[in-house]
Amino acid sequence: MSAPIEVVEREFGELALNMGPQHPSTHGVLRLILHLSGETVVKADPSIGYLHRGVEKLSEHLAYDQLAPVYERDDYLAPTANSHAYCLAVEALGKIEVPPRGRWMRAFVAEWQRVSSHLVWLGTLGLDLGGALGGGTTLYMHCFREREKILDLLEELTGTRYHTNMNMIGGCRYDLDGAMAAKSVALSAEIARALPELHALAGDTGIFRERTEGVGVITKDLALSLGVTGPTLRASGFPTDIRTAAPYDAYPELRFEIPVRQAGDALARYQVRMDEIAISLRLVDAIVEGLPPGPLFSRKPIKNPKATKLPAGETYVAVESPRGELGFHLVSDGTAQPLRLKINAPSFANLQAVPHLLPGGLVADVVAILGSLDPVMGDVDR
Amino acid sequence: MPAAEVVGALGTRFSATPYALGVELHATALLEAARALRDAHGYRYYVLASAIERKETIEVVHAVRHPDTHDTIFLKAALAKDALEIDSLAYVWSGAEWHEREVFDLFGVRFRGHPDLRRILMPDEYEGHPLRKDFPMDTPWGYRPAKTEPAP
Amino acid sequence: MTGWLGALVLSATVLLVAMTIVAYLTWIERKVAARFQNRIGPYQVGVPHGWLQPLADVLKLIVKEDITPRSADPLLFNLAPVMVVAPALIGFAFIPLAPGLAVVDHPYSYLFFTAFASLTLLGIFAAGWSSNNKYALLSALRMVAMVASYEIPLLLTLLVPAVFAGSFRLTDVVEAQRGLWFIAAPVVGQVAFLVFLVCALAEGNKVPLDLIEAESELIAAYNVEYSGIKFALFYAGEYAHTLAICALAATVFLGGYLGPAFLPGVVWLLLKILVLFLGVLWIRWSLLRVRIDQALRLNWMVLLPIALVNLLAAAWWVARS
Amino acid sequence: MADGTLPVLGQPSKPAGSLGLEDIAEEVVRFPGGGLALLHADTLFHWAQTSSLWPLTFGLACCAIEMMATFAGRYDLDRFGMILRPTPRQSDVMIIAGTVTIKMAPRIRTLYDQMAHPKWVISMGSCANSGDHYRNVYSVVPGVDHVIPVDVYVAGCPPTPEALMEGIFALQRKIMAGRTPGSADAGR
Repeated sequence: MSAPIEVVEREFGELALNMGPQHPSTHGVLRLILHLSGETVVKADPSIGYLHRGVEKLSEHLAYDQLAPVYERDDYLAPTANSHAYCLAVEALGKIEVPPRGRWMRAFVAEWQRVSSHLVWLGTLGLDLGGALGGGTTLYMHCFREREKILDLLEELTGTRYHTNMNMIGGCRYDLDGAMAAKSVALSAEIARALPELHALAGDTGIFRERTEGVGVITKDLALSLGVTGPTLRASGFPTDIRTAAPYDAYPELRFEIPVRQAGDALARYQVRMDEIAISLRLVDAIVEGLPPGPLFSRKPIKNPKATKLPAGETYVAVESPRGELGFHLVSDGTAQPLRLKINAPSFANLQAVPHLLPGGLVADVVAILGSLDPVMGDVDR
Repeated sequence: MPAAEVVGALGTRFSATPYALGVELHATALLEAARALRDAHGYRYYVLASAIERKETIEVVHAVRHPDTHDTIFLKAALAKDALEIDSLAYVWSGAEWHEREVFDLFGVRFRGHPDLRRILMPDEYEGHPLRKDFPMDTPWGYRPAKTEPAP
Repeated sequence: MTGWLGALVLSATVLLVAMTIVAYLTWIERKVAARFQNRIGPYQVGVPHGWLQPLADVLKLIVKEDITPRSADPLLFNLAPVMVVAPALIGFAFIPLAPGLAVVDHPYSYLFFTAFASLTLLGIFAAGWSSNNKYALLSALRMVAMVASYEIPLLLTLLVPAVFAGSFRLTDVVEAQRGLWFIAAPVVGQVAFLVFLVCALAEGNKVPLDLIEAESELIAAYNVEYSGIKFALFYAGEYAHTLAICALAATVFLGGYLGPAFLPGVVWLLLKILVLFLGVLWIRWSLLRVRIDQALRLNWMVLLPIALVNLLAAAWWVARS
Repeated sequence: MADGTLPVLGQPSKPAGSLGLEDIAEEVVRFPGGGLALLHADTLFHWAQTSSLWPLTFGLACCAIEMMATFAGRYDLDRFGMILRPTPRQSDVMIIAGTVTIKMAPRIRTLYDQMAHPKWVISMGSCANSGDHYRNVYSVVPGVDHVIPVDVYVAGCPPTPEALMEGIFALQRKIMAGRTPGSADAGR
């Protein structure tokens, strides 16, 4: 709606429709240039970068200890995943040990944020499929009702609602006490009880299945070649999860299953994510139960952050964020600042599938596909 | 993480030198090495493309992965700063398309044979390549005013 | 009070009541939707439960700037809101309020009502076309496809009460329900009502068939370029249209003003309209939207055959008895 | 108004020295309930604008998630008559929720120009206020007030829903006080 719409390609009888950057269902500031023939999409050209904040340049100007909170603003639905991956990268390069309790607490917050992120995804998918003046809003409100409870727990634990600033190099900041652990257990049971209700509003309805079944199919070959990650990859039949493929932190000691679907369509992505919510809730309980005693961190940020130096070298460390593989490619030249830091964003990889998926579908499928891919523009544009 | 035998095979065939994450090879060998990696060794999953600016050179990095064994291998090719052109891998892994556009946008590396080499993150009419070390962080452009306070 | 003066007073009363009801339907809808969504809804504007909210909305929209885009067709653009709201309000003139009492009691009032109810959609098309906006255009094209298909089963089912009553005069249709409301007619009545309800959702632009105003796809659809008072007219027109369709359904299926004598007929009519409106809200705020091809398939493959067979069954039933 | 800004509805104009309507009104207001009868037109319209602030569905970054949370069940801005409108033509207030980049800034300007008067802007969060820690980055506009006039600034990264609601109340006070849209004085 925002940018002037002028191009009409008359010779092909196509209508060039500019969707975004301000559009109710582009999940932020994504812009899609759709070429329509009637209502059928013949070509889709996503235009990104409307939220490019130059984080990679910024990281070359800040010291290592200052950087973790900066990355939390990238993927703003699951902020700790970003700082988690960053801290792991720095710890790998600097050979810094993290005490067991610190590692488990990181996983604790990460799993809660996975649930909260998936709830936002489900709510916005509802808005995409149902519109703001319909059942979609009802689904969205119910999802956010559950999410608020998680945010309350995180606020009690860390002081902020979701930019928790939980992770720091060498451990994490905030500890779980007995009362909060009991709250976490009660909350996971409560949300597990609410899941069937959300499912009844979304995936259980015939209209939802009609809208998503066979829509936006990512074949196995396309999934590999594009490098889509996370639930999107698992919905295409690959049981790939960084938490089991390259386990980090507490995950080697935790047992959990990886949900996989073979269909690769929007419905499969929905089912994978819904299963993941349930699995994450069980994981949180397992973490609370098995939380080892001991210190939270092995080192504290020092007064002069510029004094922290890493040995020269190069590393790549990834974590499984709610959207998929979130990797940090860190190159150090031995100074107090990174020489180069590349964030491999899962939403960027998943969004690449959009031009391959949209042609042939209707305008209504565009929003269904986008909603099922769950892109976060802060993650795409960095 | 890289599988030793794959690194060895690449090393003998393309005179590549192994390093911590994968292999360093010559820019002219990149495309052939990528094809061999995908077809002969089964590295069909694309991970990322990036670039690292050193003193004299800019190194273009691609990371690919074996979908079953989860081995990740990094392909690194150094380019002189006055000849920033390298073969595109967008037809080997279609995932490379946007990543290479990003490297072009932020570093100015041109990819030969890329299907659609445009800026991706910055506006189309933007001047300069922001992630280069000689590009000041607070460069004014468009609605961004000139610097009024010192950078941190 | 005879002749034109009586008609004037009556129509003015009906118009005022209808407009007030339309304004408060928005408030009812927001409160009901809020209940579905575990929230409170309008609360702070006007002391008990935000009852002044419609007034504030209307006043604000009146003083808001009224934009006509430079590239729009000014005549159609300015005419469209009136084309939406006027036919919907004219429709109320045909609704029987008491035995023998309607603002216009024409022998073909039933046909007139349906004609005017459909005219509203012409205004929507005018708005979508004249805005010179691609989203509005897509919405207008969707509207043509939807209306061209959903009008057919709608009219076919609306013929069922007329066949039962043997008249196109709405007062006759109501009077014919003294013994048995038409919705209670075995099978035929219920099927007709259900088909009518689905078609009315499409005509009245409500989820799951609100493809004309698919907010998550087409932004605000046909009224995307409208601001201020003209948007208020669209807003009012949408609810007036819904109200008119509910009033028609109450009249031809639920016995209109008929009811136990302890309440006046008009109150019964309003109660039935309210119940129907709440039913529509219940559907609207719990379902997701279908796609346009699915909506059209539903119409041509399901609703149209059912409506045809149902009409024949109704005719056969009437001819037999 | 004289400096080329937008006119505000219902500004009373009174010739100097004469007994204007306002003086009579003040007399009447002393009677109990008299104020209601003599409610000024501008007060009425300001009340209407205050009570039905429709924001544009428009989020940029992290703050947009908090904005969505504010519209959701627990905080429920519908209580104050605020419903989201997806098109700028029908919205009264634009909540800039997130970092403004140089690529997005012209679009924000266009959206602002497309809104109908009277229109208001709430700058939500440190990024929109000043650029926050991205202030010196090449692609970030250091504050949305470089692009469009802002009425209310809400601090925080991101502001909690309560902070956003306080910002909205500040805007309501500003509207009730009859301030010009775009003037950055808080309506206290």
